[in-house]
Amino acid sequence: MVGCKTILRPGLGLVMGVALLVLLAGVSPTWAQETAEAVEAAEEAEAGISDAMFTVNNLWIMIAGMLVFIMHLGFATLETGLTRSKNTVNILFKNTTIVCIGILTYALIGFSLMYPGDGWGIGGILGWAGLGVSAGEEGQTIAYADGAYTYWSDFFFQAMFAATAATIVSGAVAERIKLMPFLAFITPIVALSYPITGSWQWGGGWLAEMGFYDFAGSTLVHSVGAWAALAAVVVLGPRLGKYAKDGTVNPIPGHSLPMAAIGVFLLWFGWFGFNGGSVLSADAAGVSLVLVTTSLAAAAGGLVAAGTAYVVNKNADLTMALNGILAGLVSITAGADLMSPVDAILIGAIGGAIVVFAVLAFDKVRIDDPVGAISVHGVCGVWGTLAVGIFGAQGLIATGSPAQLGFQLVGILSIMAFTLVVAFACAIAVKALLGFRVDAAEETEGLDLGEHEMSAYPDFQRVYIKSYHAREI
Amino acid sequence: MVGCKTILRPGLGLVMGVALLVLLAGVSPTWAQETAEAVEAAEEAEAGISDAMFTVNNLWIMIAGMLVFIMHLGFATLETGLTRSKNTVNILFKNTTIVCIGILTYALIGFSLMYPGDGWGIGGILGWAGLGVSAGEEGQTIAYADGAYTYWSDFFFQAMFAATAATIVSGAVAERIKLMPFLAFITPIVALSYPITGSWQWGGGWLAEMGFYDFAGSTLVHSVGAWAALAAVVVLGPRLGKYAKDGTVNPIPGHSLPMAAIGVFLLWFGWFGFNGGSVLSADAAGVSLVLVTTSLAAAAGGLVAAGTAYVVNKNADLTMALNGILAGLVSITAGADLMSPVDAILIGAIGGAIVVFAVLAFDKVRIDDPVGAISVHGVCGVWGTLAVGIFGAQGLIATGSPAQLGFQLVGILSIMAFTLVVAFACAIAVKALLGFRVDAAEETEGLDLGEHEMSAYPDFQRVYIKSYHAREI
Amino acid sequence: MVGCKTILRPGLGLVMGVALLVLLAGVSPTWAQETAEAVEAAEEAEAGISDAMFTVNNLWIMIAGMLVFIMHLGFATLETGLTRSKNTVNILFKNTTIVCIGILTYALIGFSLMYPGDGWGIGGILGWAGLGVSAGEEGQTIAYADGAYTYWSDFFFQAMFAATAATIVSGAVAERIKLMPFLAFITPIVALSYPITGSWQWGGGWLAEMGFYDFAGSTLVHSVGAWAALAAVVVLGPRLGKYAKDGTVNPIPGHSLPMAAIGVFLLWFGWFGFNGGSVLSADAAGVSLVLVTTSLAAAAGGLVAAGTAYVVNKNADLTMALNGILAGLVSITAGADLMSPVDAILIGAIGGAIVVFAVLAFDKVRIDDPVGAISVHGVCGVWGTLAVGIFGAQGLIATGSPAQLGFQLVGILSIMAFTLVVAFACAIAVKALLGFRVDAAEETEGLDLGEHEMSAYPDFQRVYIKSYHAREI
Amino acid sequence: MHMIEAVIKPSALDDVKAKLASLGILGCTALECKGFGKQKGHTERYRGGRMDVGFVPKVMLKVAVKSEDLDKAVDAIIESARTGSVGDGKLFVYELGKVARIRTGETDNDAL
Amino acid sequence: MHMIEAVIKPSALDDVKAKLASLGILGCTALECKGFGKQKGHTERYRGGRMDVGFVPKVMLKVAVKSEDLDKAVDAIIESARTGSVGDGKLFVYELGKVARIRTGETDNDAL
Amino acid sequence: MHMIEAVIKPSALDDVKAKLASLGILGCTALECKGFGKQKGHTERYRGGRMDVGFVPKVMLKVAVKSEDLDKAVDAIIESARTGSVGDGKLFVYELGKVARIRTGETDNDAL
Ligand SMILES: Nc1ncnc2c1ncn2[C@@H]1O[C@H](COP(=O)(O)OP(=O)(O)O)[C@@H](O)[C@H]1O
Ligand SMILES: Nc1ncnc2c1ncn2[C@@H]1O[C@H](COP(=O)(O)OP(=O)(O)O)[C@@H](O)[C@H]1O
Ligand SMILES: Nc1ncnc2c1ncn2[C@@H]1O[C@H](COP(=O)(O)OP(=O)(O)O)[C@@H](O)[C@H]1O
Repeated sequence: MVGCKTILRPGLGLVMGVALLVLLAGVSPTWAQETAEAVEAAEEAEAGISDAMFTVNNLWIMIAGMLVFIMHLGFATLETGLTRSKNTVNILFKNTTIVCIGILTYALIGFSLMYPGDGWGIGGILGWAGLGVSAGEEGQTIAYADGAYTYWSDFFFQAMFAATAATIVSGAVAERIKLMPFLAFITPIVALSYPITGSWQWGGGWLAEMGFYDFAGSTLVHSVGAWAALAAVVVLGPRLGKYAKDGTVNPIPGHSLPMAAIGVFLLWFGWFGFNGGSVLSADAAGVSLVLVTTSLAAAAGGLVAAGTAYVVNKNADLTMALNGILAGLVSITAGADLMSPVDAILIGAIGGAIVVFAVLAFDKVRIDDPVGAISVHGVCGVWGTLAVGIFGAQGLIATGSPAQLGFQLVGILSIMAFTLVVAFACAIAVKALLGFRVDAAEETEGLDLGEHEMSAYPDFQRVYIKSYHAREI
Repeated sequence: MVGCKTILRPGLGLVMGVALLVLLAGVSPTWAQETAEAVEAAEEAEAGISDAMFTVNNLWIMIAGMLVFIMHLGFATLETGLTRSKNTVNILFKNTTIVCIGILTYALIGFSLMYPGDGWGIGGILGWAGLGVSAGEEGQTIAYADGAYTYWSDFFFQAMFAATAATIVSGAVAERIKLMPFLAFITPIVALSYPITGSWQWGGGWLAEMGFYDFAGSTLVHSVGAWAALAAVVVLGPRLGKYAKDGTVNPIPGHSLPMAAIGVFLLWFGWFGFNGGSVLSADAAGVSLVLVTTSLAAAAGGLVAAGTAYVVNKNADLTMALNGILAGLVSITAGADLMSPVDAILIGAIGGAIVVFAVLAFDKVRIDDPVGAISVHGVCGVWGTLAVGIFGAQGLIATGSPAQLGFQLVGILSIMAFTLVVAFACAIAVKALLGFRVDAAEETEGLDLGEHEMSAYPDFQRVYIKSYHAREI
Repeated sequence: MVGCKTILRPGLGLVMGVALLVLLAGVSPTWAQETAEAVEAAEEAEAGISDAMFTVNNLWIMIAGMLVFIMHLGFATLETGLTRSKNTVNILFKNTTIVCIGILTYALIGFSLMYPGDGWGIGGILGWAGLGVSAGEEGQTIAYADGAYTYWSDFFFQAMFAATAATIVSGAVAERIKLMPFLAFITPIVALSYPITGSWQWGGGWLAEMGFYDFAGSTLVHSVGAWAALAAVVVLGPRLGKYAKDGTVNPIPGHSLPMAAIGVFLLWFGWFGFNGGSVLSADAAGVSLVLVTTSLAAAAGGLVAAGTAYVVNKNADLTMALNGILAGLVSITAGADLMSPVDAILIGAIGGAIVVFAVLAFDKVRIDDPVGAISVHGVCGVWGTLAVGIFGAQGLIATGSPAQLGFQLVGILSIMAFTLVVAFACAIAVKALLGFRVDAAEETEGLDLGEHEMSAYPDFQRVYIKSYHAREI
Repeated sequence: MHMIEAVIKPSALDDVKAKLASLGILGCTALECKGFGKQKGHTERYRGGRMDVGFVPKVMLKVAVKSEDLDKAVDAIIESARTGSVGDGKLFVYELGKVARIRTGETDNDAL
Repeated sequence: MHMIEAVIKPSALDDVKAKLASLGILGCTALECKGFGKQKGHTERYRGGRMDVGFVPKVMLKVAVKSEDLDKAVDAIIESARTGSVGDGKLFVYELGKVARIRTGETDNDAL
Repeated sequence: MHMIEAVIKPSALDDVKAKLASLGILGCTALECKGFGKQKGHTERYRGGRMDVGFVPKVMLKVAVKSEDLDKAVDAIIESARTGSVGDGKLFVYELGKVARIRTGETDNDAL
């Protein structure tokens, strides 16, 4: 998504050609006038062609933005499905308000921080294009992005990305975080931290200059969300009853697997816009390749994760198959435009295997992530970003040089470090000022009653007589 | 959405230019022929460019129509979620059949009534373009709408709008209206009333001539649905147990807040087509601005409604946040193409605040609207339409003149009056002929059993032991 | 979808024109150079125009592919909703993995088998274009499909179709088939059988040469799924308790009608891409007509099915209205591009009536299809394919000749025969090798526990005290 | 001490509870249940099939009372739960050997 | 009068009811319940975790009968609910101090 | 033989069962129920409205025991279910006239 190659220059020669006619024909006076007309005519043709291309390119960016928007519904349903029914109103409220906050803050300061243009304060590290959004004269014209999209489409597409990092966090901290403190924690992440790290690469900052590559945001979007989630989860601690004193891990099943499945299909659907739109034009070859690599990686991730879970955990675990699809998607995101179908399948498949072990590993170290967000977006985000240094044109295999791999590593670590520092700071500050976690009684009764005084499913008899060993307390 | 500015005229000068060449070069005989070829060539270029633009514009209108279609799923899920599980089959059946009826009647007579072209019977008030739909010779060509879309795309987009007004009613009358009478009531609204009032503005009728402005239908679509709902609700009366004798208001919680949230996200998603498509071309600057204003208004509406509800009702009410998003969307719809980002945020925010108070106010006067449809689509529809007279280029603030505000008021009131008259007439007639409301026993047992002999969730234990004070009976 | 007419040739004359100029002006030496420039200029204009068209066309094919993708979520939710909650994890797991398998196998061999190009082994019957997918030089360019789409878009769109046939089967065999055997059965169907029969028509095989017409796949996609389902269901037998010894048919209600409704709306939405994309370009007139016929047929199907069920079964059965919409969609699919609005309404309406009787008929002969897949996709698929021989330009009514009807019959029967043979062979083989059906105890307890050791809704009290007469055992 | 077990119409629950409260009987336990009796269940239809759902949703209310309160409690329930239409439900009285309040360990009458 | 409380397998409910009906015993009340006993529950797995779900879903059927009908009712239930496999359930008999039909106020045997 | 019917806090179920098991009492039946008593329910709000939800979710545990085990079983339950806070629940003891194991037809003490 970095930079933006020239999209088109049709009919340019047309003008030159006619211009030459003019030159050569200078001899005759009538000729001069005739050719003047011809030049004008040629210019109009050029303009018409560019305008058509501009309209198509811009249409795709707008549609891609809409597809990214629907990912927020995907996250909301996935996270709802993988948590308990007593915390459903809470997670829906969080994810709904986050999207609103994300869009508004991005309009206010995020877009400006992320795309400072030449407004770099600290060169390549921190920039500022001005408060709010406004298209200016050229922002609505073909001139803004060389015929790719308008200023408004640019903002629309980027704004839809912005809240993604936040919705990722929402799932990881679910079922125990207080509502207001959560919003207080997540707002600076979305409004400041995400756009700043984003500017390093997509804003043309130091990572972009160095040669780091992250096509659609395995690191810039997904890991950022995961690292913020990690910090919050560490400060927050695990859900009651998740890790028994005797060291056993008590699974806490989500309350609606159909909801979770809806979420993953919607996320896959939205990802077509997330990755496909990151081509930043409707370039036929470019976008269609990205859609293919994205789909193949998702499919491979889903199958491999299901298989791995079947071998390791001894059951055909739907939630792992679903996480695997997301793992494949996150993994291909950094290099979706560089990979061959075979590369894409490999990257997705490895991502699918990784996510299963990552989920188990985090439980081992008692990092309680109800939806597996840190595994999917963090671990697979790292893998996908590294994969750009291994597979594809710029990868170790093709080039034989580890240079790109090095760049990728620098990008991963710098963004991880920055995000973790900011997120821990926010989490600790919020905890000190407002408190971070609901009390045990509320957690047991559910956050829907505690934080919202509502029930998500008042018509259905809730089950209190749960399994014996895995105690819910 | 009124009128339709010229979309493009590229290469025109190309022809003229070459034409001039011909003139000037008349002297030589060979020249004549040469230039004849050149002219033809130039015309072909022009045609090619126009054709490309036509294809892009038309593609967007088609996609916008698809997005509007998905709003029907949004309404179905929202209304299902905000009502009780014993009435779920009924609301789904209503919303499913309404969409079918809406599309078919719009093909039969609606499109003709709404866009009479020059077939005005009573000038600007009632027109007729003929029974059914047919593209004719030029309907499939660039000539139909000056390169913006084909006759079929036009119908497709408009037909998807048509059923919207009806699905709005469905939610407001939920949980107590008889099935067949409901269909008997709503069909004339969709088939006659909606297109007639629509013709006054979008059909180029008297409101359009007067200077009324309603970009995508805050009044023409949303309020129309709300006024029809209001009439039906008044004739129908409140749900049993909603308003206790002692004057207290008993809330009747919906049975699935995730379903409601899915509905609102899908509506927001569909609204990109609803507003974006109303530009009636893929014009890059125009559509992208509309998507931005639409999103900002929705986000502001959601946040402000959540905040207002928190202050007024003392809880973080998810359903109010969801209603607020819709309020923001309805509010911006009338002027989505005229507003700046700041205007859009203000309009959405005010809409979000309004909806909370409107919901409370209707309960005060014992108008029982289970989903808040009248508040969201009616009250905010009025607000959004008025906002065009206040904000934006044509607004009081910019022009200093209340003229536009006056036009808006005339539009709002005339359409409200017409719709209320028709709707009350239909409601009263249907009530007299078929009866309107199910009996108390059926209402208590649920309409799913009474009207459909089905259960929506046969596998889940329904809760009969409900709260003590808020009695369901 | 067969063949692919020329999409555009703008500016061609422009070149000729200027070329002529060159000829005629050969006399003067300076002229030669001047005109050379002019020719080049003209060629650039032509290229620019073609490129714009190519980008639009390709964009639509990509978006259509995304819409087809969302149909898989539609099938997943529909089938989940129409089955019992104890088998929900199972159906979701099946439908999720099928999509993954379908995409991967299609990349590996399916696309190659279905579009052998000139790689026919057995002329028009079995072909092979080589293992895997690769765009080659021209695959990414305008040259690949005459400006309609890239190789990658082509694959993407077709791959999304591939899994459809499989997801259809999933619903019909639900609630009793073993997991692994199901995957073992369905994989060869998706990977081999579907692409081979597909090649007969869309690959330019013998059916295409004969004159068979199946625009978007009433037969090639939908019936194929239905026939495979039929074979599996026959080998599998009905669900326990569905058909009592005394001959009575015990209905086994699905557990979530909202889920089923979501599925049907998403399928309708996706069908816009399924049919609209099958135009294989963004041709304004072509695609917009298809969207209109598709919508009208769906609406007519839904209403007529609801009405028929009301008359025949004495209740307003939501599931029949939903099946009716699908029936209308399947019915119009074969001739969506050939029909007038009136034809479309008739075809959809007849489909809607057929599906109701088909569902009842299959129960009479004790073919247990929980979701009505064989009725919707098989019976209506046949009807829709025959309808091409009756209505529309090529139909009996217009031409007076039964020729087309004959071709349609040949196509229907040949594909039905081939698919049934393959499917029965696979089913019997799998049954012998792995077993096909879960044991009675597991079926009673539910496949979620038996096959997955999971519950889809652990928080909700499941109902065991079911109706008296219709026993679930 | 006795346990009154009343199977009533769900819609009667609030009135019964209110009535008992007016007698100073504040504690009780309710369960969702399904009743079979004279009152016929309903019919459901699904895709052409027909099911006679034999049961009727009811609420089972259990109230433990001191022996001296038994009669007035029983009368109160019968009175407040009666609509006169079939399906009003039944009331059963058990003798209790022991009652205890878990929180305090108090037993028998002290626990009520 | 006695109350028979039988905890049975859900799949046995229809047969038990039919059998009781054949004896002229048409009224009863059923509740969803969960049983713990010799019959082991099942195992569930979730994201690598393992839960031994101790309980087994059962149906609790309560049938009030006249004393003279007690034995045949008990035998009928045992007979029709028995599959011979572990988990068939248990049956408990309570003595009833009083029975009343709420609709009519009839008591004791008249209420059954 | 006696039937102990304990209405307890859902969160106490596991401890109570464990405690009973330690006494060799392995069988019991649990039901979801709603309690009304000193412990107040919660408040819910919805679109400006306010509901005082009177009931509290509880679990009803039924344990049939031999008479000689009654006291220790009762003590075990009270002990393991007690948190000391209001709402710990109540325990009721019924005398059983008959017990039978459906699978075998064994009766009374042999069935426990
Ligand atoms: N013999 C019985 N044992 C247990 N419960 C019974 C018995 N007879 C009736 N009931 C319960 O009482 C409810 C109402 O009884 P029913 O015969 O339908 O009407 P009515 O109470 O007016 O006689 C039934 O639904 C059932 O739950
Ligand atoms: N002591 C008991 N008290 C209450 N219910 C019991 C008791 N013992 C068993 N049950 C119920 O009986 C059911 C079946 O008992 P179980 O020991 O599993 O098999 P079986 O009935 O064949 O002995 C249990 O699931 C439980 O619901
Ligand atoms: N008289 C009663 N009859 C039946 N159940 C009762 C009775 N009194 C209390 N209960 C049950 O015991 C539960 C706890 O009683 P409560 O008064 O709330 O607290 P505590 O047990 O500490 O006194 C109640 O929720 C209810 O289910």
